Amino acid sequence: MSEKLKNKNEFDDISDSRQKHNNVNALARIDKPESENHAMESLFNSLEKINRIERFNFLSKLNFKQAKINIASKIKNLRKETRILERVWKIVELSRNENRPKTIDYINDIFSDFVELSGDRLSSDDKSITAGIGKINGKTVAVIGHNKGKDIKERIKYNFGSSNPSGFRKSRRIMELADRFNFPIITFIDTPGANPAIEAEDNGQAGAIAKNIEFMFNLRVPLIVVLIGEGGSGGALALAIGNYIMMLENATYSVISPEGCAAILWKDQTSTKQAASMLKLTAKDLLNLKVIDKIIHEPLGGAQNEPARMIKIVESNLMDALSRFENVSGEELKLERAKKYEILGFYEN
Amino acid sequence: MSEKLKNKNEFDDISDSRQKHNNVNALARIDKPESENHAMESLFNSLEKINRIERFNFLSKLNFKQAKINIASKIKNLRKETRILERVWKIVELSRNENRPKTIDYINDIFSDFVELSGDRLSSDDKSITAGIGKINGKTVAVIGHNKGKDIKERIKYNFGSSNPSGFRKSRRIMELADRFNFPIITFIDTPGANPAIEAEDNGQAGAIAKNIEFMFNLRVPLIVVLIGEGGSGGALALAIGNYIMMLENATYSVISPEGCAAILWKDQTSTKQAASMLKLTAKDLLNLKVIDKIIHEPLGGAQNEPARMIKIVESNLMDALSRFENVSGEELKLERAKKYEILGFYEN
Amino acid sequence: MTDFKCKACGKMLDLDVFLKDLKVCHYCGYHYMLDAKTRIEYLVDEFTFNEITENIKAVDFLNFTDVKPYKDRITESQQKSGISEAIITGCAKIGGYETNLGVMDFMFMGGSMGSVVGEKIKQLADFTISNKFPLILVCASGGARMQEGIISLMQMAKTVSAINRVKENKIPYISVITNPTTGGVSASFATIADIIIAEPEALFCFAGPRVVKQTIKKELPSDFGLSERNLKNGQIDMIVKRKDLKEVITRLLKLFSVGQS
Amino acid sequence: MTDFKCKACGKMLDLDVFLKDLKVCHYCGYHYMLDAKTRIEYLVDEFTFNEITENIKAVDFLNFTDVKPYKDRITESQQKSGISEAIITGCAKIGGYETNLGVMDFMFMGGSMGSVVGEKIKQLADFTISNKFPLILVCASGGARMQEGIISLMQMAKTVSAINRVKENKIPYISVITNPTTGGVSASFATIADIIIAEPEALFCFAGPRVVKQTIKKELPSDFGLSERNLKNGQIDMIVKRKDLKEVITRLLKLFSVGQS
Ligand SMILES: [Zn+2]
Ligand SMILES: [Zn+2]
Repeated sequence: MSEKLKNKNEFDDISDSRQKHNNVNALARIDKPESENHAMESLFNSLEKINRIERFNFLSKLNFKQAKINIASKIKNLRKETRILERVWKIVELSRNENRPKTIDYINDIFSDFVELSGDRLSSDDKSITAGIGKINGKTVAVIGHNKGKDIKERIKYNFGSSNPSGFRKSRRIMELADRFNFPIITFIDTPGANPAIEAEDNGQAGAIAKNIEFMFNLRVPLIVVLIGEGGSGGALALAIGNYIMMLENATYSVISPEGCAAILWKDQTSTKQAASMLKLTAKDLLNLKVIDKIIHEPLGGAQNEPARMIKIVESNLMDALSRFENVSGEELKLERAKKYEILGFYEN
Repeated sequence: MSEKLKNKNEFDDISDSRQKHNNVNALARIDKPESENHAMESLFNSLEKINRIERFNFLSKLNFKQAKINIASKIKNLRKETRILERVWKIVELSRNENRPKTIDYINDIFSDFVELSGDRLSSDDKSITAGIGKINGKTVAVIGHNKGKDIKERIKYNFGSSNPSGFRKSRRIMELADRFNFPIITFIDTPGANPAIEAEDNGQAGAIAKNIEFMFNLRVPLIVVLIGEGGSGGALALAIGNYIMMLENATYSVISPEGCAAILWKDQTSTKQAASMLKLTAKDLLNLKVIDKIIHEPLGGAQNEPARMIKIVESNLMDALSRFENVSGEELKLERAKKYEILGFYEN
Repeated sequence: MTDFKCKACGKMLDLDVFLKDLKVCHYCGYHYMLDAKTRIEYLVDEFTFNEITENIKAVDFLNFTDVKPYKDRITESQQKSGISEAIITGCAKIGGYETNLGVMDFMFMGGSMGSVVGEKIKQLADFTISNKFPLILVCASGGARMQEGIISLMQMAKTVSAINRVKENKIPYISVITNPTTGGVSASFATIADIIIAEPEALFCFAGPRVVKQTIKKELPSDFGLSERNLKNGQIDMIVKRKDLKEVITRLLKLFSVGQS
Repeated sequence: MTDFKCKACGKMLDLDVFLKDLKVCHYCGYHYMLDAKTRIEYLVDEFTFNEITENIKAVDFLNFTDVKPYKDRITESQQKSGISEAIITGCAKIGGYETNLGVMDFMFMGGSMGSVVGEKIKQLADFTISNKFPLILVCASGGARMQEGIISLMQMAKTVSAINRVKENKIPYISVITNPTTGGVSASFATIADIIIAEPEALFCFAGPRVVKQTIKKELPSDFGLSERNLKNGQIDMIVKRKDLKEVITRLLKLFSVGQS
């Protein structure tokens, strides 16, 4: 049997191969030069080589000049690329910052009369997701969001925001309730991805995510999504089939974590920043790709610097978003949601 | 904590206190005189006493005559009662007979092109219930039934027909499929009751049964129920909210097993036969109470004597039952089902 | 000053304090059973409860006699409890919100569900559908009433059907689980609620601990079937202490009343 | 006569026998991966498959380059596999019944789902809704195609939405899980089927065994994610050997065609 397992392709692990960040970060910390520095170094070496040859050789000086221009341009591009990599990586780090406001902070400050509802009515209550009903602007809404926690104790309690099938099923149950009572639904996305564990698989992780997605396409109430931190793969998507999708300036949303992507495609943790940049996981990229509808700007330096203000900004954006759908029928909401997602994709025809 | 548990009332256990029959039967085999024999004995003793007094006393002979008539009548009644007890008990035993045709026998012989479908799509596949789709009379139907098995190996595999929440949830899933594709549903009931186990409770046994009942009330396809053996409490009801309910002559259907009832109300296993008689659990009683719609007669001596003929009889009854609903709309089916159950009950007003 | 010993923790309790604490132990927090009338008193706005269907009464239609005739059990229970059946239904205001309310009484034949409980819940459901106010059922039951045989089992179906119609009408339904809620009640109307609230340490299961223990022949975990375990197992929405119950229900009523369009 | 060694059991296999056995090991029953064209050949009635949307092709819209540009990976995969993308879609008869069929090909970039797979499934769903014939998808995939970034994640939503419309139209949808089906495909269209059939020992999970092992830092059970474990865990309807697959699907098509009104 293990023989057979060994035959599995590298792609086995594509899907959701981000791990708990602490592990990955530990790997990333290994002291190798970063690959872009490698490239930069070799360009400088080439330049130096040319200079050395020039000094002893008078032939085809013009050719060397062209080579030097090319190398200089390459250095410039590489510097630009490095700046991009660093900018994207900064966002990845900010999106994971422990001091950013978390789902529970938004819930506590934005929604009055909030009542938390628990349990999948099957066999568990997954603490990695908080769900309930509360009021915003005088109107009752259902609120569902991933929990991450601010310190290690909280993070363990919430399983680092990594949900089990039970969490997705609890969410579906609350969505069903909201749909029946015509409560709009607001979700806060902040997860490294669904929990990669034996028990999670045994309890049907894949099906739990798929059925959430299917269920959200059948909702006749507006679903507003706010990506507040990390939007990790299927675990994020399982709460995020929205009519209107907002994303904080320094949040990310990606099919795979940069660490997982680098491990699979580059087979190399030193390419994590490149992977992050390639994946186009920032709010700006996602707006360009029409995957999100709006970027919510953060206070200077990031949400963690002024949490209270951040929450106020999100609140006012939520009120705006909700008002957009006030007079839209359930049927229209459903059709528009389907259309929104079914047009996504780039291909030749 | 255990202090508190001790304070629970006797009624804690009413609900579903039948146990695996083998246990209870073992208890019942303890060699005490049966209570009706007790009563008979004391009546004969009284009669003997009167006779003795008569022989030595000439006063108020008429009074004695009346007393003797009363006692004779009581003896007659008691004999009749004993006959009833024995007749009912015979049915209880027949309903549990290992050699009666079982759900799987009916499925194999009645339905062509049967495909078994498995799993609750959550975390388990409960073997105590078989579910699938097949054809009868050229029409596709969904079939769901409790398994009991014919020998100890099979019985263990099927957990003695005692289902876990997973079995009820698998059934609900297949019912949902049937409803969507307009397949009538046929259920075969044969269970001592839902599985009384820690894990079953932890996985929401109560809710699983309740939600099945609720779901069946919303079906827009006909649901035909056949009680083929033991119809034990909530575990039976969880598959039995039918538009048409048929019951084999020697099947039983009861809120609690006679053993469980005797243990709780008489606090005494020797009253099991009395409990069985009091509970009105035979097909005849249930037809009188309008809980079932039809009695299916069995071959002489019981279904176990001629299994093949029994199955043929059930098949033709199923075809008749299905034809009753051929031109009934989904809405009507739903309304009639609700009405059928909501009128059940006896009370003063 | 009357003192008595808490049956849960053994500490001495002052009756006045105990009653002021809504029959919850001051020391260990054990929630003692409430009869239906006291529960209503604790839960609803003063003088707002109006009972309905109070005249529906049990009959011994099977001539059921165990060690005692069912007829006698009914009479005794009525005398002992001062109420006519194991549930009181009616309408009431809670925190200013109109509701339809049913409260079970464990003191009446163990809160067992027979024809009367079934019919009263059915009529309360009909009433709810006509007035559209939220439905609240406070559960306390040992299960189906065996003395009504199969008809008691059918009350599970009957009550679920009636409440299914309430749910189809998109009227909120809250169930409150109190100690104990088992058997036929747990496997019918108690578990199909939109919101399930449980009191602390309330037993809430299908098969009672005694049956399970007898069957599996092992000791049960000390929290078997209790609210705390049910919360962890995803079976209930929340555990609410008796002193907070009215406030939480009021909050839910507010949320549901604002939300509906 | 060409022999080769079974990679599962190590026994020597005769190629002719192996092909006659539909690429299943004669000794240990191991089901080898099939490319899409072979799968179609094994599954559909001869000469009945008509491909649709064969011209939809991938573009490198993100300029994604890891150790190799995505552009080059596409070209190489097309050349190596002889097909244009990781799924072939069309209509075909199976056992005489008309169907809409999509078959994934793991040889094409690990059966990964990008914009093209998403669009082809969407158009197959539209096609299905127009002709009302049952939809069958044979899955084989490592998950989402990372080289398309977030857009590959969105294909999970896109395919589920399209198939949701098929289901709303009450058209049967059968998914066939072959080794391996993981990640984004397992968590989208593969698991929302009316009937889920799996080949023996097929890996079918969300997080692949390597990721889980790395995360939990423990050995996995030997049947982790395999069909046999999934059947026990209630995730699939049945395990069907390759040689029986056509017959079982035909039976299901018969049942669904008779049943509909
Ligand atoms: Zn105490
Ligand atoms: Zn082999």
